[in-house]
Amino acid sequence: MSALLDVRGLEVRYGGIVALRGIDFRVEEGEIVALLGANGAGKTTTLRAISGLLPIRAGEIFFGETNLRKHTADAIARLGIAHVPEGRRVFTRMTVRENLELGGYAVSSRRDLEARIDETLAIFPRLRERIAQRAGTLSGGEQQMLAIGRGLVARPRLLVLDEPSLGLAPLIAAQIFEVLRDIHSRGTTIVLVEQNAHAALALADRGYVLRNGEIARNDTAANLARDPAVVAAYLGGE
Amino acid sequence: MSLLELAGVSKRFGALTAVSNVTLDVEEGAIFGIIGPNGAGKSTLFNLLTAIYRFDEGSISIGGTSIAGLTTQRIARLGVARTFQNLRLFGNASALANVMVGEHLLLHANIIDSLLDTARERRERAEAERRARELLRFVGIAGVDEHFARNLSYGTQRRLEIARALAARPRLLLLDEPAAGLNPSEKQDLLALIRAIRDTGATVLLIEHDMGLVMNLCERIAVLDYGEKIAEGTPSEIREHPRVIEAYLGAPT
Amino acid sequence: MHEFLAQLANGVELGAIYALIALGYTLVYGILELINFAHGDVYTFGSFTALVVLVALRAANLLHGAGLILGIVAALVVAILACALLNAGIERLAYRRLRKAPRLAPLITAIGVSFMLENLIELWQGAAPVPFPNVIPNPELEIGALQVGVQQIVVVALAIATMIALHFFVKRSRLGKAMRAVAQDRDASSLVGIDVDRTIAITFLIAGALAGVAGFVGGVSFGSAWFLNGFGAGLRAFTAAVLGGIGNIAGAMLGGFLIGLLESFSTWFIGGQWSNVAVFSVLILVLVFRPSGLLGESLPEKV
Amino acid sequence: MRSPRIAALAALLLLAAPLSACSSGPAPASTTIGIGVDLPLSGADASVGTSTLDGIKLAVDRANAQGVPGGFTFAVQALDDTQQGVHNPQQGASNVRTLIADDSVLAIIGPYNSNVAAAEIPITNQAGIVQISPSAVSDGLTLGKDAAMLRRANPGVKTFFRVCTTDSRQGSAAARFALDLKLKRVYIVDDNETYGLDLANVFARDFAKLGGIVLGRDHIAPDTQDFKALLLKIKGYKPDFIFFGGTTSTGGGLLRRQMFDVGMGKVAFMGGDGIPDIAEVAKKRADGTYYTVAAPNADLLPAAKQFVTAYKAKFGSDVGPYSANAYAATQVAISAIEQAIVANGKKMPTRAQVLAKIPNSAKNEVLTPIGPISFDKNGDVRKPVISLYAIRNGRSAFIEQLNLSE
Amino acid sequence: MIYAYAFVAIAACVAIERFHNRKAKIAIALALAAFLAVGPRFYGNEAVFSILADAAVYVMLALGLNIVVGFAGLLDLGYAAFFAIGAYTYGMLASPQFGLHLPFWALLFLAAALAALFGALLGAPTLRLHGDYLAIVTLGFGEIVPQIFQNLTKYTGGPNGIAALDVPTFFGHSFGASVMPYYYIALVGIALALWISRNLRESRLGRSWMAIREDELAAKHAGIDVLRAKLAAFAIGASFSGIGGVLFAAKLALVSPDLFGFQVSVLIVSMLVLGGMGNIVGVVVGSLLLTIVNSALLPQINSLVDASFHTTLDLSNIHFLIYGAILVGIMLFRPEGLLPNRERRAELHHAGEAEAEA
Repeated sequence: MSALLDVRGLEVRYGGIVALRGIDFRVEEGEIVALLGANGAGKTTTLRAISGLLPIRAGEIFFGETNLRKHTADAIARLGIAHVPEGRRVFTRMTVRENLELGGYAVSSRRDLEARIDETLAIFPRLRERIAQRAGTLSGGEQQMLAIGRGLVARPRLLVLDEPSLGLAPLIAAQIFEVLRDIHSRGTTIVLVEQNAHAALALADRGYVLRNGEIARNDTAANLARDPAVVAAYLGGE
Repeated sequence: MSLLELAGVSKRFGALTAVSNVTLDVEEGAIFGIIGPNGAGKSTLFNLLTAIYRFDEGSISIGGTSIAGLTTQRIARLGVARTFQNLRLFGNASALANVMVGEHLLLHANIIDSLLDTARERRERAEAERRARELLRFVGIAGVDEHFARNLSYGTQRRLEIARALAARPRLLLLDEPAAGLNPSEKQDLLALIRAIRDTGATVLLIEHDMGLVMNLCERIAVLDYGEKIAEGTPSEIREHPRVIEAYLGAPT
Repeated sequence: MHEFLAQLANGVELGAIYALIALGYTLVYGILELINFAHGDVYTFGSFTALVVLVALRAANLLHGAGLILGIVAALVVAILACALLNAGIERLAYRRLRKAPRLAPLITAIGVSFMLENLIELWQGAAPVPFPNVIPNPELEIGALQVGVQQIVVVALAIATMIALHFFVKRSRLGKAMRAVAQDRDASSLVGIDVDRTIAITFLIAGALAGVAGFVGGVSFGSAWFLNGFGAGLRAFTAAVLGGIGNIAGAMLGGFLIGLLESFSTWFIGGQWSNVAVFSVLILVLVFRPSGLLGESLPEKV
Repeated sequence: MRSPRIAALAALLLLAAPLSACSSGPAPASTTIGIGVDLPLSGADASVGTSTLDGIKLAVDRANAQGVPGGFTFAVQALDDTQQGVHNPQQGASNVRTLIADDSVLAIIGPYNSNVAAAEIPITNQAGIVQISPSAVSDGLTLGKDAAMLRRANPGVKTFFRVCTTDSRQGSAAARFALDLKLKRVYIVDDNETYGLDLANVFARDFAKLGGIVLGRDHIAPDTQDFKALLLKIKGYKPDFIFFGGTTSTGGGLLRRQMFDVGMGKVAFMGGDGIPDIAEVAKKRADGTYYTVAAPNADLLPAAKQFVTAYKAKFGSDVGPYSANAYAATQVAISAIEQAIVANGKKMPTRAQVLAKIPNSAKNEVLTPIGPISFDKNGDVRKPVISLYAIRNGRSAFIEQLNLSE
Repeated sequence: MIYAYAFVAIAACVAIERFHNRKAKIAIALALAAFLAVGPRFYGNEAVFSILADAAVYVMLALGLNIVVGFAGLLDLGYAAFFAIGAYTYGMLASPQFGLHLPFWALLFLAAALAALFGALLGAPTLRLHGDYLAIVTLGFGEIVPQIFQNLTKYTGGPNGIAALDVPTFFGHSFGASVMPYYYIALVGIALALWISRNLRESRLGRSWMAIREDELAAKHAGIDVLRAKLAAFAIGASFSGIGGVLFAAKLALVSPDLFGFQVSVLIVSMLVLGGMGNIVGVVVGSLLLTIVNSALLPQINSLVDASFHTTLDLSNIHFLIYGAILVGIMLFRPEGLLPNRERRAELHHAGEAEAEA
């Protein structure tokens, strides 16, 4: 079985500082994979390198058969990776509809685009109520829904999420995770960076733990959630 | 005796109430923690304390002085220093220079001194530099003095920011998620550092997500949710508090 | 009253030209945060291309009857295309490499490009002002107390039509949305599949096209083209863009018309030599009280 | 970090080294006499500057072709006094110093602008080198206390001459011409620059003195293209004509052109010797323009016709507004140098010897395309003649001329 | 000749920048100072030292603007206004214009004070503006000031300006018509300006500016009175320009409004950016280089090229093209300037990688 995403020896630097020192990981078609780790461990850097926002110093990233190294961020997006960045990064001065339309930027047929937007709005009924509002006026949770929805309009093969529950009230965060489960059940593969390790491991099939730019652990979600060291470091409590 | 008193403080952004009717007393010499979910209004509260935002209702006083209408730099003069959730160092300047900026209020050289490099300017500069090096040692990053702040590792930057805040010899130190992104051993060092800071006489108010650190360090903790204070007490009280578990800590797995 | 209306009409005409140029500044600023000092010279280039086409057509004796309309359209189209390509070329050669350079580097480059363009236009068309053919017949029409020339109506109509077209393009079209998206958040834009480089290039194309329209209507309105025209017009137009709130399309239009009216009325009331002083004094006053311009949004700093 | 810095150093070297080598290299052959020129050759004034320079080149070429006593040849050394595109007194002063530092330069033609001249006169005065301006018209350069102040380094010596007339002569003549033409009510506009403002001032004063009615005055701001606001205002005064102080490129051309846009096409337009080329900008709309020139009727002067023909043949373009003046100024300088060579036994003369040969009376007048030239004690043209021209059917037509007494 | 002097000066500056040994730096600086002071006895003429004196004035201006833009990070596009204020101070108070003949030396101080005052007056209401908005306000101010001088004909001589300004005296000795006194004064001026620039950079005020430039909010939290520090930068920067203006006016013995237009402000900003903003030595190199290009190379380019290559090529009509190409070329290949300061170099190094994981 070939991996949907195959990262080999990925190295990224900021100026003189090594942010990622040779990361290997794989995501199989249909999986949900969680990346865990402290702030600054390299999770976001990994996601940004995958989606082409950061130059790769060494290593390869394969998306199916395609080597992403030669592609720019927009081309990677068009290949079918939707990256929902940290902090949502919705286009605050545009309406919800416009944001969703931009999510389907690569879709040329107007009817197809409308169908996709409808489909996304079905997943997020809240967004339908706010369709003509400017994204900047939405609450944090609604913005997160919009950010994910914007990614979904592209009908990605791989959905990459960076801290989807960040700054959300627990109830809303739970809703988001519910939606992710739903999206996954419709066949989308997901890579997830999440501070709320409880929720992330509850959702994921497998998990990687990053520390100082390296993969420290790699196991099934269930095993990780049971591991006392992981619990101590990332799941809180004494 | 209370160093910091908040009474019925509210802050609204348009329709959103970010801080709602918060009352808080922080004793002189305490280490006081504020926790709560992201977006609960913790950072907004800090921003009200340093006049980045103006509060809409209530009153805030520091050492008995009301800060209503004061500017950020006036509040700094009252002895308030802070760090930021997303580090705000002077990236293109040496670590030493960063700390020396922190000493701004301790120095008296005026424009003329600065223009002409007078004896006072030189004396103060030498003194400031000495103190700055000392502080870098105090926070545990001696030896990085000449490095540019932006080139330092994340943990070092966190400490450098604390050193800069300490340089003003604050009575009240506000730390916004100081442990964010630190590994467990760095967190242990941080814990010791914050205690050492308190032992110099400063009062510490911190926002933190890391429960281990907060529970170990703080004498009292306030919990915010949706801008409201839902609980306040000792660490053990907070740990047991049903609303806190519901809103923030979550049911134990 | 009579003169008031006449001055008003003139101010609107002048403002329409400034607004068109201001839009180019504001589009580019919106997307790159770059004050494109060369933009005024692209406007000049537009005037000259239109002029050259008209002169050639007149020499070939093609400018009468239906040929006149076609000739005017041809001159306009050529000016638009030429300016669009020129502006995009400038971006490609002079600005793209500097996307990540210190902030002032592209500004100085823009100034350098402006000098080069002025000199190249001078080499092409000479250092003396060149008369712009009077192609549009200009009988005066009386509308109530208002006397306006046909030419004036054409200039204002063309400018406003262009602005409306731009408005719909930016608001509705796919590319327009991409432009707005890139202006707001380059990374997020590339994450939804927008080619940022291409979108920036297209923004320069459009800004250039607007300068082309401005060059044409400016030539018609002022009756001549001169290689240094871009400096003064560019300065006023840029002021207009800032006055309206830089990066804001409606603001640029509003600012343009305000500057035009201000120039017209300050000439009337306090004398032509004070018009620049008036324009810039108003600018300073407005910014002191509305630091983000008339329609600009001030976003609170995120801590 | 090392290599880019070295690269920068190398770049500087490359820029500086060859130039420093050549500029300090051997002086040109001693048989060459330099005619120094200081004019605005780039930027806003480039069009007048270059056509003025062409007049100088033509005169020098002709002198060389005719043969110079002592086997010398003349060479033009032209320096540009613009900085960042604007004529600049500081640059002018600097250029004049550079020219003076070159011993082979025996005379300087220029500058174009009066404020540049004000910065240069003290320097040429001190150096004792002949300087002839084709176009600097401000009164204070040669007349009165102001001029004396400019010559304070060397009060006894007058080195500055000009073949153009002064603002005051031209302005008063224009006032008289206007009344001759039965134009009584004037609105005066100027470009708010040295030449234009002074001309407008004198015109306003003398026109009122002679009984004309000055309805109002206005100045225009630099970089202005729209004059309709101003013209709409003027229209309300119903003037017989507009008098413009300035040049075609500082607004004269556009002002005239845009008069038609506001329905003032029938109103006359008048100016000084800054606008003879107005038809090039205003085209047919230039008709109805009157302008003055400080020279006798060119149609009656064979030298003028010859000059125009030769100029067109050499440069393939129309004569610029000050080309003839520049030609005349150069002729005068060359004539003085040639006389000095002869007086010096066909050897290279000194600058003082050249200065002594500058024509100062009817006896040693130099015949030029703008009439016979000799200078009075101030350095202004003796026997000035001011002619009035009108534009008709896009062409200049002589109307009348005024012989001003000394 | 002029190029020889400029070359030596620039080479010395580059050397100072490259050596890390403090003593070596000082030695080179002293050697350069000695060379510039004694050089005129052996080599050069009035024309050369006139241009060098002008260049020195521009170096002073650039050092002043460097305080505003390089140190405090405030983009000022109307700096020439203060230059004009300084020059007109001399023009109006030491000339026949009002019959006032105040001494040159006193006016140096008065002009510095007046320029500083106007700097503060402009700054007070506008320094709250951020980034390019401030740039445009200063640009507007830079447009207004010379036009006011041009329009107030009664007091300023209008477009003609004021000519025949007083010749300064030094203990009763008139400067006469020579440019040498100005050359030496300008050298001393540069030395002072360099000294003050260095003092400021190292001082409490200098650190405040650094903090404001890097992160205004964090600076406020350190107790820095941001508005006051910015006003100080504006005022001090302007006062350099005021002094430069007096020197300029006295040497030229003339002031006129066309000497102080927008193009001059742009020129000085270009000097900074080209040389390497914030870096004192870089600023000196940038301003020397551009002055030489503008005052010597371009005006004389025809005679130079003709003399060296024996052609009669006419290059005067492509001055702007050459000048523009120089600006664009340097920026494309060294966007951080010829001699960037440490900070700037670091910034460039990190450009595009700024968002390190938070």
